[in-house]
Amino acid sequence: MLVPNHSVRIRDLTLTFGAVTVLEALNLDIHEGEFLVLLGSSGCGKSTLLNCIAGLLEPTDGQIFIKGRNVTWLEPSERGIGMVFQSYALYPQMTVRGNLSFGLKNARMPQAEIDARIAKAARILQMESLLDRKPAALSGGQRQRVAIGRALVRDVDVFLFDEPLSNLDAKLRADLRVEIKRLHQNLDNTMIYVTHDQVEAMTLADRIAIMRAGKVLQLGTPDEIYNRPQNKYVADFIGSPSMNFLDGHYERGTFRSGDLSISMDGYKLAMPQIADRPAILGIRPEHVATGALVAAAPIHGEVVVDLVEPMGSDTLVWAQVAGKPFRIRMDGQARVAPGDRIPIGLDPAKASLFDAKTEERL
Amino acid sequence: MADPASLNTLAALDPVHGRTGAVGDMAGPRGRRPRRALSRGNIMLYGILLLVSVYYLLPLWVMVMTSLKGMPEIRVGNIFAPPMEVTFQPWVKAWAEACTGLNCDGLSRGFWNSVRITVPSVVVSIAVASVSGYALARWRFKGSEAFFAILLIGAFIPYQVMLYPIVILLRELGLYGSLSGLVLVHTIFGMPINVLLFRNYFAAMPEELFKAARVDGAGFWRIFFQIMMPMSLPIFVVSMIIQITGIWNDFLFGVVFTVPENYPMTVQLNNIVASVQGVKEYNVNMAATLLTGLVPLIVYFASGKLFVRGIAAGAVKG
Amino acid sequence: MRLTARLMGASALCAAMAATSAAAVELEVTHWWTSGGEAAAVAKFAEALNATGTHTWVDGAIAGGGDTARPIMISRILGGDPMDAFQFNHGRQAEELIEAGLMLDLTDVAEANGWKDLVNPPDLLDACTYEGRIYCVPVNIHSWQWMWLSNKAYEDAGLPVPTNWQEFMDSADELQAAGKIPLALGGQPWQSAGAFQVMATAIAGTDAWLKVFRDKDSEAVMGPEFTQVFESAAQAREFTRGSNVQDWNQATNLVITDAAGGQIMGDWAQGEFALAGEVAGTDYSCLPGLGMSDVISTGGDAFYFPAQDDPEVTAAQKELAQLMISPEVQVSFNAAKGSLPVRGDVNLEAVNDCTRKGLDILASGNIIPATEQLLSPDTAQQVNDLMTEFWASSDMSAADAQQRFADIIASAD
Amino acid sequence: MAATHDTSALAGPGAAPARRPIRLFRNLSSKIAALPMILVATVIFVGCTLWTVVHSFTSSRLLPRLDWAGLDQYERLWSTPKWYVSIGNLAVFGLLSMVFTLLIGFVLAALLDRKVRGEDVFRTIILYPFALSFIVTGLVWQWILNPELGIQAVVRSLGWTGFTFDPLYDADIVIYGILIAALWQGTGLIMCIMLAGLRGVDEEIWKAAKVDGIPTWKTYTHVIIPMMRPVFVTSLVLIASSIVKVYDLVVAQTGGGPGGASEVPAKYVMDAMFGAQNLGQGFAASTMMLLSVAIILIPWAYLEFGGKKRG
Repeated sequence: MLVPNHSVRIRDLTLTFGAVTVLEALNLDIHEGEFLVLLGSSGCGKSTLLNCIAGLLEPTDGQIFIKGRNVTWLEPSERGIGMVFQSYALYPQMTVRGNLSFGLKNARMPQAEIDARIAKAARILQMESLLDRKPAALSGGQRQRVAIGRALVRDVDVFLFDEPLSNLDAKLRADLRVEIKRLHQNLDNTMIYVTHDQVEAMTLADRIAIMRAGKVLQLGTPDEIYNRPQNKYVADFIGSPSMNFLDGHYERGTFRSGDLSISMDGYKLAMPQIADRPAILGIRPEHVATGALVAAAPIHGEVVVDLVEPMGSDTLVWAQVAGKPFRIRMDGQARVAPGDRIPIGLDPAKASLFDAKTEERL
Repeated sequence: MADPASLNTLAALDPVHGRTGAVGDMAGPRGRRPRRALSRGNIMLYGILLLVSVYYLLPLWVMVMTSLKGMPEIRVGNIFAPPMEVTFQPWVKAWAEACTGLNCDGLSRGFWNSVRITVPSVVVSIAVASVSGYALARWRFKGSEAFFAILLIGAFIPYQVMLYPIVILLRELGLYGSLSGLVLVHTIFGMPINVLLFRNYFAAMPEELFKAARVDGAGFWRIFFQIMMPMSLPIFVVSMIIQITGIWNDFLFGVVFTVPENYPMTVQLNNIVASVQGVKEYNVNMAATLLTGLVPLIVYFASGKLFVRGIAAGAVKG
Repeated sequence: MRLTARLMGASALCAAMAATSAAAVELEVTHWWTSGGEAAAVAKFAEALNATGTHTWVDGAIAGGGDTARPIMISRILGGDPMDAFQFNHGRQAEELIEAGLMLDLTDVAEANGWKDLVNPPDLLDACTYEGRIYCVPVNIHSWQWMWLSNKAYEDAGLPVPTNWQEFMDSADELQAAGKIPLALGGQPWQSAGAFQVMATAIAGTDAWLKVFRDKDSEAVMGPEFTQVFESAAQAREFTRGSNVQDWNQATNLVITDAAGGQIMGDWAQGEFALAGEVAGTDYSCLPGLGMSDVISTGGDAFYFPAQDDPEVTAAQKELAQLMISPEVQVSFNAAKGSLPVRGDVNLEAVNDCTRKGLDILASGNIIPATEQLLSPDTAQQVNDLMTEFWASSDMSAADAQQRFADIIASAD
Repeated sequence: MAATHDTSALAGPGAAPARRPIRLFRNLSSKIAALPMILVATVIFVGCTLWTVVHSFTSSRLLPRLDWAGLDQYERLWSTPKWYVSIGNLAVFGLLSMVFTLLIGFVLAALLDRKVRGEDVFRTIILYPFALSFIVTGLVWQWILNPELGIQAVVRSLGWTGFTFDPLYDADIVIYGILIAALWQGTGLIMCIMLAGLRGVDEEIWKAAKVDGIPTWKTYTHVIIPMMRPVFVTSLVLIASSIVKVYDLVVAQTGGGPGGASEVPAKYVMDAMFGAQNLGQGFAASTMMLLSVAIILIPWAYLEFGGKKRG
């Protein structure tokens, strides 16, 4: 019972170094043609997972399947994967052409075929003129393009990216990000992309796997991750500025924090029936209605502005709610000053409610 | 080369730089500013370096000067004075005439033997050490580090202690008395330091490069030969220098593991230097010493900056 | 040749070479005789062997003395690729090699040529004999009990040349005042130990000496005779100050160049005098037994022949052994070496003053064994260590040294 | 996403190994390549060491033999004055040579790192003695320090007749005479390593220190040296291994004299093995040397290589 629409399957993958567990019984299914981003802060195991998929690290336990084939103990080159590294990892003593052909030569491909593939990759990546240069003579962006080309020529099933844009400056990063996205659209290969940058994750991914301490906390589309974070960590991790959290209590459809009380009508509970319990309410700064939109929101209130951070496209306003800092994202043109009292509106449907103890979504 | 008089111009030419100057200069304002041509710090700096150079050059000076003097002048004159009458006779004698026992053909008979011993020993020992260092740095397996630790501790064993067991071992292997046996011995004793250097060097090379090559389907050997080696010239130079020096200067193994017609140059050197025929012929001794040291010295001078670069990568990171 | 042949890895070639050389064998001989007189002496052996027309002498000289050469010899033998002959002090050093069956049995050569009858004194051959078989050929007799004096040095100081140890000590102060080093002594440990035991034979007498060195009687060490030896040595060591040399022949050279008054050294020192063109009696004087007792020890050098597989090599080895002890070679070799021949039947008309004195004492039978026949190398080394420390520094008192010497003798094996 | 844990079914027929390969054959090329090193480490270093230790309990004389003698050799060793002199000398020589080699090596490197004109020349001058053997080094310095030929004679001939400098013939200071030669030969390499280490220090560190107004020397002692820990470790290993083995230099320079005042353990071992023909004694002495090296090194090696297992 081969499952053709699954490109990469990871089963109970565990990796330990001595007493340290880096990956813990991890399961993950990646669809054919999917762009999956592994997102997490450093040390969460995302690069380790990628290295395991690539075959550069040997798991302590568990198995990996690519296109239905158990590749757990195969050499990297036998897995049908291509990989792009943060530091480009171009062979300094070889020309661009040499870099591109190295893997093909190792696979004993006929020279004519190699030439054809290089020509094709060079065309796709618009680097025909660079083929006879050494990496030292290339700019950072060009180098990364060569690195992608190296995966491209091998005509692989799965592309692996290990923080490929981290070494580039902001402008170049944005350009190359678009290029990678376009590449994916054109090629339709499965791509697994490791990053700690949530913008890259949100913009590129079909689905995002948020990792922490060797586990996948949530796997979902960017929309799901953003709107329905499975737990407080994911909620906090995604979004900038990050989500506001209010500590309080959930009692029969109402969230209470101090003298604040918010009716949760319209909030879709993860489980139909839950008992009263301590809870945390999360509200994204951009989901707080201000100005003309307040009227449309189910819940209304008023806050005093502490601090204003104008950012051009929008304005971040700091206030206090239930005795804690509370961020509100307003329109860039909004004119507020510290001390102003402004009306706000909340929509429980856009909020997130977490169990205070488990920090899981309620 | 840098005599005090020229320091003035040298210092003026020196580009202004954040890291130059003595303690007093540190309080100065940031950024570029003209530097005093002959600062107190510079005089001290070059003064110390010149003094140090004297200490290091003194023995060489003594060796060269003495080797150019005749014995009568050595007996009366002081050893630091240049020769009043330059003679190359001691060099000729050391190279072609000095006797050891019955053989009066000086160092010349040992020179080619030394070459024949040194070349394969250096090649084999570096080949083995580089591959081992590469395996230790990039392809660790269970216990590999333990073996390496043992190897390092082995560097502390005086090798004369291991002479007899190794002799017995080589006898059992049937290699005793052959050139391959001697090469093997040099490979063994060159291993700790060279494996350490290569291991550190390869470990300091970018790991992603290695990973990329693996994804590209290159295995252990292909990565070594096509990716690692072309990038490792400095460390190969360092290792080569250390091995050439050690093997060229070796006396004990050269004499224990060969027969007289294949004795290396150091055996003749020992015989010239240690066998005193009444009066010690210091001039011949010094000429012989210099002649024997010439090969490693030339390798040093020729390798120049590569040595520091190689050391930088081989010894500093780890 | 051997090495290169192996390099090619062609055993066939080896065989071919052996075949063409037929009876002609290259004999590799290792020794540490590299100083002037010694090298000249070795050359006599080589010439004699090469003169046979069939065999060739391959010289394996290793300078630096026995300590440098010995590990090389033992390694070669242990490694199964021994040289064909090597120099060793006979006596107790080689016993183990014989026991292990690594040495060639020379008994048949010795019997065929009547070594037993011609080697004089006979204990030289005894030292080569192990369980009734003969394993080495003694080549010379060396005696330690000599003092060499520079006539010119004493002349320079306006002093008469001493005729015995007592006179030497009495005039040493004046000699020193004249800017000479009274007693030349090199820094190598065995020289200090040798000088001491020579003084012991002269001052303590043969009986006390034998009690200590032969019978290992530590009480004799503490006796009055040896107390006197130690006290005299303590005085003598002050007269060695200024002889900043290491090697024995450098110390001898101080006497030859008249920078030093005298040196206690074995008769091999005479080879250096001869090489420098000095004449016994006119340029230098010699005092056997330090002029106090006419006793000399009969140590010497011997050659051993490691057992080889090739019968042709074995034959050549035996030929060389017989050659070394043949009358002509004995004369020429010992003349160059400054030592005495091991056979009593050779004509020694041409010898000089000092050698004549030695021969006379030898003929009178007034001889003692050499220390290396009595002490194991291990004990000898301990004595060397003690003596070098004692002679080098005024810090160690005669009594302390005597006590430590007694301890060493008590534990000697 | 219903995870079917039926993994074996996922692997198609004829697909690559579903079973974990045998442990021994994984990473096989590496193991084969490392085989010479493994053999050297085990057979030569461990094997020969064991051989030595075993024979130290025998009364082997000229040839290694298994005549058991219990602890005799050790009792003898520890009642021999020369052994005490030897280890005392090694302690003094070792400590001084370690301190001075590091100090001189570092200071010279720091001086050369100050953008010195002609750095190549100075560096070559300081490094070249490393190309010469200890025997040559000992010989030359024996000569320069010889009171009749060398420095003392020259200074005296200049009129300072009372000048005395004869370290090789004065038992109290002879070890310093050897130190002078050892430093001459060995500091060059350490200087090079230190220089390489200094070159590895980020320029920004210097800028930061300068901005903070930290004096140069303080930047070295408080910032740079702590950053160069690996450099110092490598240097220490190199220096220490040559100190323990010091033998040729002493033989060439003093032969252990005057009066055995410059004896060192390695020479004690050689003298016992080849001079006294008492192999057992030599092996006992070298076992003691190995033991002390092991006591110092094994904890270090454990910390250095045992702790971090990340591959």
